[in-house]
Amino acid sequence: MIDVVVFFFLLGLFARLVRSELKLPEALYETLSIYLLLAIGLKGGIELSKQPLATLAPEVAALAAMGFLIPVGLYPLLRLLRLSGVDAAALGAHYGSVSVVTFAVAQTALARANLPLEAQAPLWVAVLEAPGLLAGILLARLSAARDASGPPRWGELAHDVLFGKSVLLLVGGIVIGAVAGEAGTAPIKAVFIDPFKGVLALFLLELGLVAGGRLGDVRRFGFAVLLVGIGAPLLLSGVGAATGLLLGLGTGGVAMLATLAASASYIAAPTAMRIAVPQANAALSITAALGITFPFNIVIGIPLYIELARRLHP
Amino acid sequence: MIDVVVFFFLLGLFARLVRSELKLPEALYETLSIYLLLAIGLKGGIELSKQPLATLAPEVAALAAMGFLIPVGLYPLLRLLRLSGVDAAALGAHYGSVSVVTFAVAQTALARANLPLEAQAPLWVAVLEAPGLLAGILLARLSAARDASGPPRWGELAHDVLFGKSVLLLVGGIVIGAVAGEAGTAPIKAVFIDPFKGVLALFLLELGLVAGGRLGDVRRFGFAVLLVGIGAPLLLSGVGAATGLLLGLGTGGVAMLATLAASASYIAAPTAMRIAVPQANAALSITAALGITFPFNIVIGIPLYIELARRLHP
Amino acid sequence: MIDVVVFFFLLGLFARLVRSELKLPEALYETLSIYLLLAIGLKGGIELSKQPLATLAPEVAALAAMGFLIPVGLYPLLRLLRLSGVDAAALGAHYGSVSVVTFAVAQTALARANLPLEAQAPLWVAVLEAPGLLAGILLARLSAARDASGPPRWGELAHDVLFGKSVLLLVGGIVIGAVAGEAGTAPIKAVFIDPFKGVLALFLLELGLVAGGRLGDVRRFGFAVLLVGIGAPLLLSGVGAATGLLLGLGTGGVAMLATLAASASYIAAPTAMRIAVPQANAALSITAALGITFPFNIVIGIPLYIELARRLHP
Amino acid sequence: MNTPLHTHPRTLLVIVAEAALEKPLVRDARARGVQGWTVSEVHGRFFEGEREGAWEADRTIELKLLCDRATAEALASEVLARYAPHYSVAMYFTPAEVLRPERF
Amino acid sequence: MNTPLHTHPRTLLVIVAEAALEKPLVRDARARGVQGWTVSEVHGRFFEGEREGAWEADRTIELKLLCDRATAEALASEVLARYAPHYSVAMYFTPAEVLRPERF
Amino acid sequence: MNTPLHTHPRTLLVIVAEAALEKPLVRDARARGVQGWTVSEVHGRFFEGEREGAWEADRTIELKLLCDRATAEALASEVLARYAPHYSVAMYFTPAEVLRPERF
Ligand SMILES: Nc1ncnc2c1ncn2[C@@H]1O[C@H](COP(=O)(O)O)[C@@H](O)[C@H]1O
Ligand SMILES: Nc1ncnc2c1ncn2[C@@H]1O[C@H](COP(=O)(O)O)[C@@H](O)[C@H]1O
Ligand SMILES: Nc1ncnc2c1ncn2[C@@H]1O[C@H](COP(=O)(O)O)[C@@H](O)[C@H]1O
Ligand code: NA
Ligand code: NA
Ligand code: NA
Repeated sequence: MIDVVVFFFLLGLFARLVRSELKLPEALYETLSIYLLLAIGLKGGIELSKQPLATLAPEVAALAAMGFLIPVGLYPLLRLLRLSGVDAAALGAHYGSVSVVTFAVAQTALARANLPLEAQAPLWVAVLEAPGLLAGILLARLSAARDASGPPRWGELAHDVLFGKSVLLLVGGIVIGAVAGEAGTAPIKAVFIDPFKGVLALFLLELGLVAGGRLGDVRRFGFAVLLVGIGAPLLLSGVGAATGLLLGLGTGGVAMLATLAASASYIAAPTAMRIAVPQANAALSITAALGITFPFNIVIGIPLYIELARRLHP
Repeated sequence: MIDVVVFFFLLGLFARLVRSELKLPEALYETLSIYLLLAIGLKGGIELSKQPLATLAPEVAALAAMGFLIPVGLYPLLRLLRLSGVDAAALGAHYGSVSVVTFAVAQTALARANLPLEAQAPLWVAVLEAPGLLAGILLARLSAARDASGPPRWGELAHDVLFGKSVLLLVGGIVIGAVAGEAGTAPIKAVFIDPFKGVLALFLLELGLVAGGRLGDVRRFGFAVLLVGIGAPLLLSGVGAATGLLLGLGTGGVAMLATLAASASYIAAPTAMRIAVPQANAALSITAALGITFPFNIVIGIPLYIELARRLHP
Repeated sequence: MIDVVVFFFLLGLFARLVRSELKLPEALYETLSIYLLLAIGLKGGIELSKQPLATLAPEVAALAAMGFLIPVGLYPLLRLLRLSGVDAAALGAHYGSVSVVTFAVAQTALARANLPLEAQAPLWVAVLEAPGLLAGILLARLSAARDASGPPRWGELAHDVLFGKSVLLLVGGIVIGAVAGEAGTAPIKAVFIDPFKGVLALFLLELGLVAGGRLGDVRRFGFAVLLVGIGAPLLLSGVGAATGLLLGLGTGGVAMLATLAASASYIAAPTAMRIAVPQANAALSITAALGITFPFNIVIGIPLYIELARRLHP
Repeated sequence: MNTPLHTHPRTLLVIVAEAALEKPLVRDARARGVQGWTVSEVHGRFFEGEREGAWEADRTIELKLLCDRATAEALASEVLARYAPHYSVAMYFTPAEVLRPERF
Repeated sequence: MNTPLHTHPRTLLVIVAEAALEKPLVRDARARGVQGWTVSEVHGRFFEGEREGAWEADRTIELKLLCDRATAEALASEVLARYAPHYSVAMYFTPAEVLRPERF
Repeated sequence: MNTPLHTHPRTLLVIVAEAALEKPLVRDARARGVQGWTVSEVHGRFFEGEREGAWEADRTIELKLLCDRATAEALASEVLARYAPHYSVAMYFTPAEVLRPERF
């Protein structure tokens, strides 16, 4: 049985496809995304406070490498589809980075499937945010001989990612959860833990609306974008699962890494690419990431990746 | 004892009457209205999932007819009050359509009175949204010989109502609730079910502010608007109750149909009339619907209609 | 162990200090502040409904006097620090009035410390809102010989404070809570009582961001502002505690009055001063009140004042 | 440091109206060949007017259309005839200059 | 397709100021006979200024007043004298033309 | 009732662009000596354009810079060269007059 939060996504998608004027206020969208990041972080932090801290260094290193290598690996494949160099680089960056909402949906799917997930999983999201963007920008620089906009401002970029909303709230939540622990966070449970799935449902309604708005562009970019939007996550889920097995994660962890690898960033990546690689076609990337890959993962991909993890992980 | 949510309405009314600068942000207002529609739909859907689906066709037909006939019936009465043709038509449209918040308040009043309500009641709201608007527009066309703005765009209008926020979220919520059922929706209960009354209280605070802002206009339109604002709901509650009896509903259902008939739309109707019947005096309609009828129903009407249903329905 | 809500404040502070682009939407900020005021009022009202109404008149009189006298007492001290007359008057007004969020944090701190608080405490906040502003404006008038902007519009000012957001929602909440009582408000508990601390945490995140933005100005105003921002609350907490003892309050009440006296308004006061005393340096006041005193009270002051109350109150 | 730029005169037509008119006004502008539009949410009042924004129509928009003078005038006349009798509409023209004439 | 429209010259006075001034500015405009006003919420900064928006006053508004030149000038002088010494205020005039002279 | 005010001519440069450009545009303006800026959130569309706002870039801003003509022209040329090829940018100049010449 499909998870109830996915129905909200489908409702949003439907609303947009029938051209409904339904629209969530922008402030609500921003509030929901702040909430989700904090809540995911907090929950992870509380779990971490209950157990001896695993040595995270190998995980962090492996995931950073994975995030960086995804755009590098996708680049030649995307070029085969006749994408320009900068477009291939920018699109790759979206897949090297991750989608927090996809993480949240996978988390609830794992809970429903009774597959335990490593406590530090929210940290993975934080680690995976940046390396893919970095690789994408480097690839774009290498592919574009001359560039009107001058050398990238690396310092600024690093700052924007590290102290950007996502990483800051995720890591902030983790630290608060870990320091305050289960008892210390009990008084805020009624806001940050209990309503989590309901809030996720609302957020998916909004994302259905936004993703639906992108579907119209699929026709414009044709078959290539469809191929990328479905092919890339399928391919990358294998990469993620392999990384998870290598790191010795449990079934839940393997499924989650498969999901994260397969997910494409539709917030951090578009913003970063717009500034650092303005020549790239932003609409193309966002159509693939948000119009195709995101719905695919939410509705079809996640159950698939869980199944994959189960098979790979006896 | 008056329901606590009504106190919030009175607080908002008071704040506006003493010219307080208290104001709820527009994004909050929009969020609350999206929430209420979804929550009402979901709750109805969950109830529907528990019981064999009644044959809804007769109800749908009877209610659509009722919604359509209300403006037709009100038209000559309003003309007697010396309203112009277009004004009578537009004002009638407001009463042919319904107010979702009035529904929500009636729902909680029925629960307090231990009167069970038919599971499909949220569907009634959805069905009643459009027919009254349609009738109002037709009446306005008939009454206005020539019209600068050309023939109404019926297709567009139908689309706007059917896929407008209210119907879409109500019906979307009903479908999700019915398909996912009690178990499937359990994880989002903490958002969509438990806080319902508290959120309704906040919404009523806002509506108190808005309705209070309209009260000032009552003087401008004088006695006629007062007569309409109180007389129309009293009259129409009888029509609604009769329809409910005809359909064989229980006491709760009869009271609810009385309430719905007595309630006036202050969102869908003003918007639709502004576009389709711009010659009509928008301030007049909104003063009656939101400045008088809404407060009247919330504070006095609903208990009255419940009492009426109890008497009519042994 | 530090309260979890304080961590959120520190996270906001940190985010701003590292120049993160994290920002809560303005509508959320407004919503949270409306919520807090209503919830604090409601809770107080419910408590009041459970016990015979104490004679509040002496408390009201004593607190109004305290609020009025704080700016008067601070004025010569601030002049010693070489502040201009209008600046000393305006800054004093901020300390004569109070901070609702500081009240909320103190309330949860008292609950954690198992110190009961008088049911009418939210009323204190409402009473303390205005007198300090009044005194500040009078002092400014006396100190500024000529004034381009003409005589103050006292009526308007009184109206703006009395029917301003804070007093209206606090008193509104108290009245609703008192009239509806524990049973009547039970259906809205899931919104106004249970999530209170979580919402407060979110609000503190926002205030951390805002306060952090003010810290940068500390350098501009130098040592004097630091001295005021920390010295004033320490001094005034004594005044508040003494008033509490005089009124015969319990340990919790004494600690709370110490906190309220020590807290500085950063919403009502800046707005009122901007209109009534425009010659005063707004940035100076806000830097002291929000950039220094608020964080000081949240992190260090409140535990201190509780300790003080314990020592004073055997 | 620059030689004077070559600019092209255009007219900015500003329409302040109730929000319900956004869709139809943009449609009309497009039909007359205006190549783009910009909308801001505003609030305001016409002090002495008899008409007054209704509840949902309390929202007011400011629509800016940059185009040539003839188009602006034609559009303004149309708006005056079609909407001004029943809707809140304030309009004015402002001179403007652009660099890329093909776009405006 | 249209013969040139007959338009009437007016002045648009734009005042960018801290939000606390909205009420008094509108009051002053009305007192001088301006018939309407439009406000947008904006943000911005005056780089080299010594004054700087305070916490609640961080909100900035842009007030537009369409009226005749003399009224605009009188109002601007008044604003300069009364508010500019203590408040954040930037002001400018822009030429405008209107169709319905009785309304502006 | 007033003698005519002495005003100083300036140019208002209006830039409607995707929100991602706010920071760089303000930086560029400042570098050229513009003394302040005002931004409003708007929405809009360029009908026939091939480029189109992306997801987060769907947000559009209107940046107003009041300065002398030469600065406005230099800035506009720079924006045209540097951003227009890859970003959504619409620009126009409007004449303006100010009272305090040292501030603009
Ligand atoms: N003289 C004016 N100056 C600036 N804005 C105006 C003026 N007159 C009207 N407006 C704006 O135009 C809108 C519609 O005007 P009206 O059609 O008179 O209701 C009002 O809500 C105001 O925002
Ligand atoms: N040169 C300028 N161009 C555009 N807007 C300006 C300019 N100077 C000041 N402003 C705006 O006017 C507001 C008030 O200016 P000030 O009084 O200098 O603080 C600022 O917050 C800016 O939004
Ligand atoms: N003719 C026009 N009139 C008013 N606004 C325009 C016009 N053309 C473009 N714009 C605005 O400028 C923005 C950027 O334009 P573009 O670079 O063509 O995408 C659009 O989103 C519109 O808001
Ligand atoms: Na990925
Ligand atoms: Na009705
Ligand atoms: Na105080």
